[in-house]
Amino acid sequence: MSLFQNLPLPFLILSFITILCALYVVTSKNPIHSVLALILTFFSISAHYILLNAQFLAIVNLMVYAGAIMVLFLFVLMLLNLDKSSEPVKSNLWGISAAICAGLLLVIITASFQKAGLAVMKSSAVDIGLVKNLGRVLMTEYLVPFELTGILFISAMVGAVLLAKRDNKSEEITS
Amino acid sequence: MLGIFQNIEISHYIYLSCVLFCIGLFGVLFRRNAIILLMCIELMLNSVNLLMAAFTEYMGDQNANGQMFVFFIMVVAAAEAAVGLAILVMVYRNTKKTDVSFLDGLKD
Amino acid sequence: MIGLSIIFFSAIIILFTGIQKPEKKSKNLTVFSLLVAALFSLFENLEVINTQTLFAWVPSSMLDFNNFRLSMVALVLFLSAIIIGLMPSSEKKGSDLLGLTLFALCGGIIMLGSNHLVMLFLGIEILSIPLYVLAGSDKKNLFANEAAIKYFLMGAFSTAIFLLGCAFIYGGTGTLIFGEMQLKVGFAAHFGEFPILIKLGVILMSVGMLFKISAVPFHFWSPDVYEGSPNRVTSFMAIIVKICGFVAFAQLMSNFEPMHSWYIKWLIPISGITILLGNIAGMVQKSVKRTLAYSSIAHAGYLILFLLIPYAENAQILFVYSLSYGLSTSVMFYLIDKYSTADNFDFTIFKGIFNSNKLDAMALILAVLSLAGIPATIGFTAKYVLFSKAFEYNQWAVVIGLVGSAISIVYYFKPFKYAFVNENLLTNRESSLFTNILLVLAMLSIVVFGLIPGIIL
Amino acid sequence: MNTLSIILGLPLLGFIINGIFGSKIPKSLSGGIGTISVFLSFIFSIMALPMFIENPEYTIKLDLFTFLSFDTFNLRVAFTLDRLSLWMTLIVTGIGTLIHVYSISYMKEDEGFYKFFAYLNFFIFNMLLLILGSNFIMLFFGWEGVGLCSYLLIGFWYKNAEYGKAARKAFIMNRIGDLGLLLGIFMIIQQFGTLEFTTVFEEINKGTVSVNTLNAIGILLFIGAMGKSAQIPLFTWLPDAMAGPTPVSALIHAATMVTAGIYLVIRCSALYVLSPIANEVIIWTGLSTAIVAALIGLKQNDIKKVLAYSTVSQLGFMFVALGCGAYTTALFHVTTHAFFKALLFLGAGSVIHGMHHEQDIRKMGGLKSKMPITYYTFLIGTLAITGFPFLSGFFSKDEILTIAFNHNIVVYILLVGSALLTGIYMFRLLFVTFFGEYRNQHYAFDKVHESPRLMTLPLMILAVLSIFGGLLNLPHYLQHEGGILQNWLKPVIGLTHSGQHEISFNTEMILVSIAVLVFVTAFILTRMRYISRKQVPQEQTPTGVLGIISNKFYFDEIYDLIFVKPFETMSIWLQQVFELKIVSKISYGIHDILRFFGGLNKKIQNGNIEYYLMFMVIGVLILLGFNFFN
Repeated sequence: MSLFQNLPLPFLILSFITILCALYVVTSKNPIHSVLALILTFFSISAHYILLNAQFLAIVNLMVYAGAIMVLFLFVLMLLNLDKSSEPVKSNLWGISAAICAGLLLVIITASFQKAGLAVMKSSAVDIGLVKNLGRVLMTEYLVPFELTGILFISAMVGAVLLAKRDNKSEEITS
Repeated sequence: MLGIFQNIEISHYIYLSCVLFCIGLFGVLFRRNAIILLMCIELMLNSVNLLMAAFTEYMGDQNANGQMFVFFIMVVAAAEAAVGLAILVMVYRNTKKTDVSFLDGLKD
Repeated sequence: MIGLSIIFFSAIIILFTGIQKPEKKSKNLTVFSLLVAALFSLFENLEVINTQTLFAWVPSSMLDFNNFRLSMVALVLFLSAIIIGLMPSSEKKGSDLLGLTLFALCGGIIMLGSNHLVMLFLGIEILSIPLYVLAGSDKKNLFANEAAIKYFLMGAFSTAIFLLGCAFIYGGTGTLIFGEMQLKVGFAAHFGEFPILIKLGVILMSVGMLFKISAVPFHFWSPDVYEGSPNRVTSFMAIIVKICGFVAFAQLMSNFEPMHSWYIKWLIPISGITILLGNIAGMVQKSVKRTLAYSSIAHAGYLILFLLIPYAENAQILFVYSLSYGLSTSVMFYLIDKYSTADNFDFTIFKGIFNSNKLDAMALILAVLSLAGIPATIGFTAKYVLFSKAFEYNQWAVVIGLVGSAISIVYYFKPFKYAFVNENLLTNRESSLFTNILLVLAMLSIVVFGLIPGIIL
Repeated sequence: MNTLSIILGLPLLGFIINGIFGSKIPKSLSGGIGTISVFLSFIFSIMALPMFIENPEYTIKLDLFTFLSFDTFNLRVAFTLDRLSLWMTLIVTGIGTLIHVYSISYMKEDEGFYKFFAYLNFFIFNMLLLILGSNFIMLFFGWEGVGLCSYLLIGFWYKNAEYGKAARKAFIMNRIGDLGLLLGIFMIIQQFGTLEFTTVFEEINKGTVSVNTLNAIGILLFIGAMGKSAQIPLFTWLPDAMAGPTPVSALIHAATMVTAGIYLVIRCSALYVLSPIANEVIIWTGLSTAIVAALIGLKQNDIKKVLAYSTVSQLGFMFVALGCGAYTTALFHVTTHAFFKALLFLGAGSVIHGMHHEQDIRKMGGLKSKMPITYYTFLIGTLAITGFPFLSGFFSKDEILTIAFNHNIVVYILLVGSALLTGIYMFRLLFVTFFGEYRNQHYAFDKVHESPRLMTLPLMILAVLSIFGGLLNLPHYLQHEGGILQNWLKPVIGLTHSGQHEISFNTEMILVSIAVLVFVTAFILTRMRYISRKQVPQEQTPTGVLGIISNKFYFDEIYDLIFVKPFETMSIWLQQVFELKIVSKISYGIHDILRFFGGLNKKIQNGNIEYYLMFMVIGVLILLGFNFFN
């Protein structure tokens, strides 16, 4: 296949692992396995970041996604004590149609690129992704969104507490 | 970086990201467990992150706009995950289920 | 900008002073701060006060509140004051819900002022995340739970699609700043064919925005979520999210104006289907709240017609339309909240309203007439200016809009069947004087701007 | 603060206060607010007077905002106070104040007291809107508003079905006229591209518009005036409109509303001067109205109906003057007529009040001794309208007759006949009501009482005005430099008819003598019949020509036959065949189809989020596919 010609092996292997792990995430019956597979996916994506000269991003990705978010997922899974029996299996027809939809989307997007082709500019700068550069940009140009994330976090925090907190008064569940 | 990686074109990263995105999308359509759905959405977000980082690298954007965007996507994903899981816990408490197709009380 | 600051700080104050306490007192503070913020935004707009030195540290490439945006901010703040002021304060819930509402409003304002994709994205999320929580704030109500989870999952999904679009746009134009993006697109327009990355990006980003304003086929969440959420949240979603979402969408699309003839080719069908589906599905509903949800879907269709008009020319009309839609819808939700019971949202809740409460009956009549676009109300003014302007660009879209308006009368006039029945209506509560003043204010605006459109046009 | 906004705003304020808080405040307060708001408006108009006297060209403008704007066509909410509108404003607010004062006492017992005053104030506001508007659209707003208020006021005692019918009749008749006015306005827009008075009249004066167009516009506008000023064939509503409370009749149907048509023609004098055919139409319509209404008036037995037909007849006189181009004279007659007709109506109201709501003159008689003030003021009013020398009516009517003589001898002779009839029916009314013996068995004579001071005071003021009103525009044989009104209006109405100056002093003296002779004849004839022979109007309806007259020439019946019946038949057919068989089938069909699609949507909106997500993805696919295949 011409698509893979001249491609370095590490990239191919890395991409292969990424896609495989991602597929395992969506197909695994056991939610715990899904979470673990997702963490693996994130690791491989971090490796891609390093290939792309985004070294700091790679570390942050590991810390935030693999370290924080996925742990949160695991925690909730264990809290709710979910295992493979908890999810009813869907009919084949549904699976096929879902696959067709996703496949069509992939085909349409890739086909559009095949049709158009892309002008590629190679980067010569290597220090873009270092913390020095990122910090400068974050504290100058992106200062406003950086501060506004405060609003996001405080509302997410308050909201999460509000919803997940167990009320003392036992109320009737209404429907 | 290493010389051999010079051969990788931007289109490869686009394809890779699109494949990851579509896998995530397939998961969203296919699975019924709300937590897995949420994980699939995280996967979709990550594929976008990868694409952003790739564009930054290939355009040589000195301000690293794409990588900045990735930071904010991560921030939002974390907040979203927290709120989403809180909603899930709440629903689970009331229904003992995390199956999305089970909740269909609201309809025409 | 000053409005944003006021709202943010008052949200913090309300959150920390009122947590776990009944929200009665915080409600007055909230409405007051909203009105103050609206006034300040208005002053800022009219250049009575100068805030440029105060906010000099904000790069205009991130947040830029120009005149039109400031007037929209003032409008949104004013409408929020009406929404929150009209709705009763809950006895059980703490005032953290009000705080969250204000945080969401911050997101809306950020969307209105955003000049950068990151900012727009943050705005959308700051608006959405508190709303996911608010939709499910009635924790022991299964419908509210369902609404929250539906809204959350579909919202997060649409966010992912939106972000993919952003990535493509970034790849295609090399920038995230609105003005520069427009330059790049205009540059590309000289070469005839637009890069595929930009086209894909525009479509995917539009999907994300169309989801927020609930246009077909991304509208599925809205009837269900509107029905399940608490009334105040529904009202907020139907008005603020829609207005902010659409204005942000219009500002985003203004960057791709060189591709105008391309994107209206698929936006017109979306608009037409949205109008028809919203109105036809609204016709067969039994619940008032659901009917209003479909009505708001139809209004999303009318809103998309604005994109036919070049951005520079539609600002004022957009303002009038938002004002009209916001006023009428907020009055309708107030009445629904006042007269519905937990398990009854039928049209029969208005039975005998004319006999028992003349003010509310007048409000109902005015709001319904305005939503249906009957002359002498602001709704007519708004629809008239929109349709007459859009007609210059595409006749068929406007014809569909008119057909939709005609269909909509069927369900808008349903309350009239019950309103004049000679029967006494039992309300579950009395309105306070303050609420009634706000109501009269809204009613007056509906009539005055309808009779004398010259004031706002 | 602009004077104009105060003059306009006060009655509106009164309306709003009475409308919103009226039910909560005591009657005296709401009556007071209503009266004082109009009175202050009157005072402010008077205060504006000196500036207008000093400078003939003086105008006050108030330009509020744009009502609507299309490409080059702007509709502004703007008002202008010039000499003509100031004169009208003074009449409206002045007479309006007196009637408000009178109403406080007259409506004392009514439970809708505050509503009545709110309507009255709103009426005054609309009338001012009509007079002060600086373009046709503002005039039209006032015009419609006045129509609406008259509907509300005529049907004020809406519990009586007959009254409600009268109100509806007034409204519908007015609407027919309004259609003409509206068409005229459309034609003006089409022809001139603007509705501002000044611009339109400037264009006309340039002489670029053809005479035919002007005639057409003139006739269309006159149709509007016909409706509002009750001319044949649109006059039958006015007598029926007497169903309203008597002060309403005085205000609406004597002093102000019916003069709207006259005002319109005077305002458009620049147009009418150049359209001869329209003028002829106006003259002959006015003339026939004057005669027919006077004839009908002869045989009426309801005290208010007689006065109503008298109003219609007098309006006919005014239109004859307008048709002859004597705008000043018409306005002069409007003024004096406002004085004595308001006086007569209020006097009639006083009689009705004293007789405890008895309106039939056959059941009255001999009231002179019991109600002296009412009697004397009513007498003055009668003398003024019948043309007793040197009272106000004498001058104004004589001027009209002179102008008619100058225009066409036939018109003159017919008008003199009509004036004779006026004398006869007015004296008949006076004699039957106040002289002779008391004839009502159901209501003891002793119970008849004079009205309270609040009601007699306006009567006395109006009586004084009726006596001296003629001073406002003395004929030139008494005042050589021309009357006050004539000089007053010169800057507003450029081309005034100069007819009076063409005839010699001797001819004029002969005309005056004829007028006096007419008065004397009418007086003697009526006196012989009702005082000397003590005749009383018959109970049974007469036959022959008199029968036709007492049945109002069968106007109502003819209208019923020509318009109402065919429409009824047609509407029944439409309802039963067209509507039920065709229209409803189609509309139900469409409705069913739409409901079917709505039902389909129910299948999609099934509450399951998986389906929703799937549909969303399909939507994205379609959008992307569209892009891919294009």
